[in-house]
Amino acid sequence: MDLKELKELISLMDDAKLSEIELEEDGRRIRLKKASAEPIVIAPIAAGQNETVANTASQAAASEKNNALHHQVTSPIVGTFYTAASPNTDPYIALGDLVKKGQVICIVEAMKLMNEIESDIDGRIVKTCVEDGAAVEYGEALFLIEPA
Amino acid sequence: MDLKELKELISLMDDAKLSEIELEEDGRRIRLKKASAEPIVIAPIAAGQNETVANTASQAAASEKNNALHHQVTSPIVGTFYTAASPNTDPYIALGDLVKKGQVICIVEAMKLMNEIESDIDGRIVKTCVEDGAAVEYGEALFLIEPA
Amino acid sequence: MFRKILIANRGEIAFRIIRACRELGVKTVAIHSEADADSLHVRFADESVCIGPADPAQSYRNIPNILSAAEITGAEAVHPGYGFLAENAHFADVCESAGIKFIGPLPECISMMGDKAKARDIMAKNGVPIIPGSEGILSGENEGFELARKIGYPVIIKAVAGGGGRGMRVVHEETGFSAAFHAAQSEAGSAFGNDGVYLEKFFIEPRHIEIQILADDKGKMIYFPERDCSIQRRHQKLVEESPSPVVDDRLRRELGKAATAAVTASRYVNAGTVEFLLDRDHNFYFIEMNTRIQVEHPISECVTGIDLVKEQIKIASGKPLSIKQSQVKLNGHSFECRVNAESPVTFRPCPGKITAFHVPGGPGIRVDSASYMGSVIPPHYDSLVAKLIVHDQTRDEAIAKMKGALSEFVIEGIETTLPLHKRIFEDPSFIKGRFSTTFLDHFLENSKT
Amino acid sequence: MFRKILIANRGEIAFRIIRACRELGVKTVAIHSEADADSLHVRFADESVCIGPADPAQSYRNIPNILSAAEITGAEAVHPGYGFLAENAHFADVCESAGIKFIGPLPECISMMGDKAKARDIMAKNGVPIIPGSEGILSGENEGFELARKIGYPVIIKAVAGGGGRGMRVVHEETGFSAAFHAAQSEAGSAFGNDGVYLEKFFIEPRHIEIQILADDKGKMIYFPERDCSIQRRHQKLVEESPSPVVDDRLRRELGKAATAAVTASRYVNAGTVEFLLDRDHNFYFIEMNTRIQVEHPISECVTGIDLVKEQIKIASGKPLSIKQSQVKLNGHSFECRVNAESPVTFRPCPGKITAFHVPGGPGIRVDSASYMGSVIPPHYDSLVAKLIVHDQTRDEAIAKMKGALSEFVIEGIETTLPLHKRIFEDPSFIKGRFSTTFLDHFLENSKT
Repeated sequence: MDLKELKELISLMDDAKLSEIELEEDGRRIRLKKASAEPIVIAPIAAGQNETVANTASQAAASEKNNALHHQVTSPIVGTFYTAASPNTDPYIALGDLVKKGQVICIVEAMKLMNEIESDIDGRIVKTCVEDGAAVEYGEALFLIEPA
Repeated sequence: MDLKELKELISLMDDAKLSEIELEEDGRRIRLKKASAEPIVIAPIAAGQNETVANTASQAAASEKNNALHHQVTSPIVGTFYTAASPNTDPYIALGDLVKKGQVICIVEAMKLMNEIESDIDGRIVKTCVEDGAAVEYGEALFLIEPA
Repeated sequence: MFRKILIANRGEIAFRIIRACRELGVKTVAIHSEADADSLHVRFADESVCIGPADPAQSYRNIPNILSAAEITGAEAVHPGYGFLAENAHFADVCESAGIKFIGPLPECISMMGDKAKARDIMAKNGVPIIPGSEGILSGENEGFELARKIGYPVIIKAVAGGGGRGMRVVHEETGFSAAFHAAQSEAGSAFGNDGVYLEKFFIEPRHIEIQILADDKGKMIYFPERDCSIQRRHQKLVEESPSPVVDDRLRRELGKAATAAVTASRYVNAGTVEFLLDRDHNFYFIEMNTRIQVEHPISECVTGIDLVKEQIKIASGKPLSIKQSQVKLNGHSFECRVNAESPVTFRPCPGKITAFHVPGGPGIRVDSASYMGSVIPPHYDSLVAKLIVHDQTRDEAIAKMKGALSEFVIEGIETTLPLHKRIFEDPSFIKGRFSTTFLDHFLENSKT
Repeated sequence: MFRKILIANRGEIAFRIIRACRELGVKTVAIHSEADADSLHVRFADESVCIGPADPAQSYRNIPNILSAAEITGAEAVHPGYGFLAENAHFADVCESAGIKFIGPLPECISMMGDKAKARDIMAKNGVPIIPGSEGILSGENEGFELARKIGYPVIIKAVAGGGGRGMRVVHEETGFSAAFHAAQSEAGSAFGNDGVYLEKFFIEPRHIEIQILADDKGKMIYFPERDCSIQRRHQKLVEESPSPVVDDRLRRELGKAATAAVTASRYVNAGTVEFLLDRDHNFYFIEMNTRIQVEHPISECVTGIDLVKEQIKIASGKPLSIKQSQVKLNGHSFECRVNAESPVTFRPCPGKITAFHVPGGPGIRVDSASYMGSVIPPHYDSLVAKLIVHDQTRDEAIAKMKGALSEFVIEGIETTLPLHKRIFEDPSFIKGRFSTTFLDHFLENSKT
């Protein structure tokens, strides 16, 4: 390895916004690190397992948050999500519907009580994030709404 | 790796705002690190305490290693350092003396045996790193010699 | 046995309960606030449910959301840990109404013990010694004077509406009584708009001694060797040990008898702790009963080999207590240090990210913690980072072990009480076992100078 | 008691000894190679001396440098740990000559036990059962045939110069003896240039059972409940437990009696282990005696509450053994998993830097390790990263505890045997306690398919 090679690596680092490069030739070890990347992953995270529906849902919800164009309506309580007031009635809303702020858009049942969840924005429903009858956590995304 | 190369590396570090460079020639290992990146702190190191003379000496020795201009004569054994063959004789050498490769420059006593330590280089004694009668570890610097 | 338990808590005690469930083959549901999504109790539970934002009032104390979480996950029982809802009779009550077993005593029992005056009354009626004093407000100086003569000096006069030392006077001799009484009364009047005062025996340098008990719902119970929790600051325990350096076998049996009477009187079920003040003459007096598992429970586990949390779950599931009193043997000596994320000098909480975390190990060392390198101590909850527990044959050996373990413990990124623990375990009076509940205040005062 | 001890070892055992010294108030000197300058045993000793380069022959086995280190630091005794110089009689001898106490048995005793034939001889003369077989080389087929008939089939014929299975034959019935004898003899002749063969009883699926002993220099001794170390691969133990799932109280006493006889016969002093083969009919036979502390000593500590390393130091300092046999009580069940830096499949060592390290905690969990996040497992020494030890009331509870602890243990950056341990603790035969020294080979074979 000569200095020229090293300089090339450094310019590579800058171009690619890397904070770290590690090479090893024979055992073929490479390690690149982005400047923005989270520093040092803490291992115990890899060890536990969480298998709930609720959890998977919340992870999905997290990824939805990246979709910054859409407004998220989240569950203010823990409970069971229903699209309609009862099995015999129509769902409050359908995909593509326009909704008004304050309009009831679903039910979350908790402790035998039906809690009406209202939209907190005017807009168009672009996604239902949870299936009818599924358990929802606090803060879990229920709908995505394209603001009017 | 010579001094010129080292200096170039150092200026390279400054220019490229690197906090770390690690090279290894044969196994070809490289490691570069940007200053901004979080250093991986190894904690337990901070916790222990070592209070020996021997240890302090070795830390001092380590810092001497930075003084790359001078050649280091290190102790090949563990024992007690003496500048002279016996309390009644003159020291083998004095500061500023010119020494030849193979010339006895001190004694390290171990297990009641007096081990003559020879210089492994021609040059001028610029520093005695250990006091007469002090304990020395394996690999501990005894003298710094300016190569002839 | 339950198939699934929801743990209505966070941090080390939630993790402790998960470990116990795992060993009993019981599935676990963790609840967590948004601030605790990366916590170990969440990662090691079989399931988890987010129940609210960081604010504990809206998450770990949010009864509807916690019960909903139990319902949607099908949990059959709830373990409340300590703090939060652990001594909330209403929570225990609605759990039972919802058909979910609350792992603890009955709601009535929690209520009763939560009312300190009522608890004191019941204990007195059942032969448990209580702190001598007036029954409620003193009618006047004379009543106080006579009572003080009866129970013996020193006594303390306290404002019924009081707090923070105002309207409070310690009286050491008869000659001082009158002046102190009127001073307390007028101070209480001006400070709280209520000049009612009452009187209690005052103890100089008492110890805080507590007895852990386990009782099943068939009327069987056992008590454990005492814990000495005198090392505390503003009623926050910092170091606990079992046994106490001043309690002998005879006193231990007497304490056990009193604890048994307290349990019988209150029809107590599950794990609980009866707290006593121990005076310099080794008389003891009931203070209160804690109707939950306690932070310092591991030292009792160490000296007896009994797993209190597993026993709690077994009892709640209806199993009879399988341990006899004769099987509760005191074996060795145990200490616990509560390592908090606090300045060891000002005790200001120091939440933040832990950048290095290395726990001590080897024989007789136990660490209960939900922390890890990279974990965050949030500002919303208590500041406990880890409990360091040691167990050895004798008190001296246990002290040596704790000193070594403290020197091995590395926590970086936040300030902790570790340096204070190290200093306490170097203190000659502490090492000799000569201390009282005033120890830490004096210790901190002295170390300032 | 000694004022200062030099620990002639590295890694977890050096750290273990430092912890014991610290609790006894004894100062410690760590020695280390250049590769181990950042090791925990160096950081937690009171002093440290670098004694050579990474190569163990020039450092941890370098007797002159180690003794010089003891001299310049004024250490009064040397603890050899296990491995390196622990069973080197010459080292023990020169230590004594230099006026430094060797913490272990006398050099003569180490020599005697190091000579397997001599050890076997002494045991036989003192009533310790040995594996039935020929005394040295068989004179011919007839001698072998008669002997095999006497001791009973199956038998094994082995080359005296042998190794690696060559010149070795297992014979299950008389009819096969002649052919096997000649095959072994000719194979031995061509493989080793020496056709001498000997004969021993062959055991199908034996267990490796060992008895820990402690003996002082006044003739007092105690033995411990057995350890079952049958889970091994190529004589490398991977999981150990105490007590054995197949040893009952009667057999335990018999094993203890045999171990006592072995200790008395060899005038053994300090901690040692007598290893036995246990056949399917629960007959046991002396294999060898280990004249040092063993890797698996913690499980004996857990089930008895006795600190073996502290006892070693006390005995070496001339103190009489303070524990009576009646005080050695079996309490609960303990397992140890040796977590090695090895591929859990190929067992290829995997030295390197540990990038994440999080140890399990809670009640009944002990971790002995000198590793930490950022530490390096050097390629020069053994691959032990950590010993994970659990202790609980019953074997089933201890298994549940180990499973939980294994799931909590995080080591990243290097491969370890953790995944293999997890699989062993899920295996139905292992869980039932049905295994022998052949278990792991079968287990690994089966898991390939």
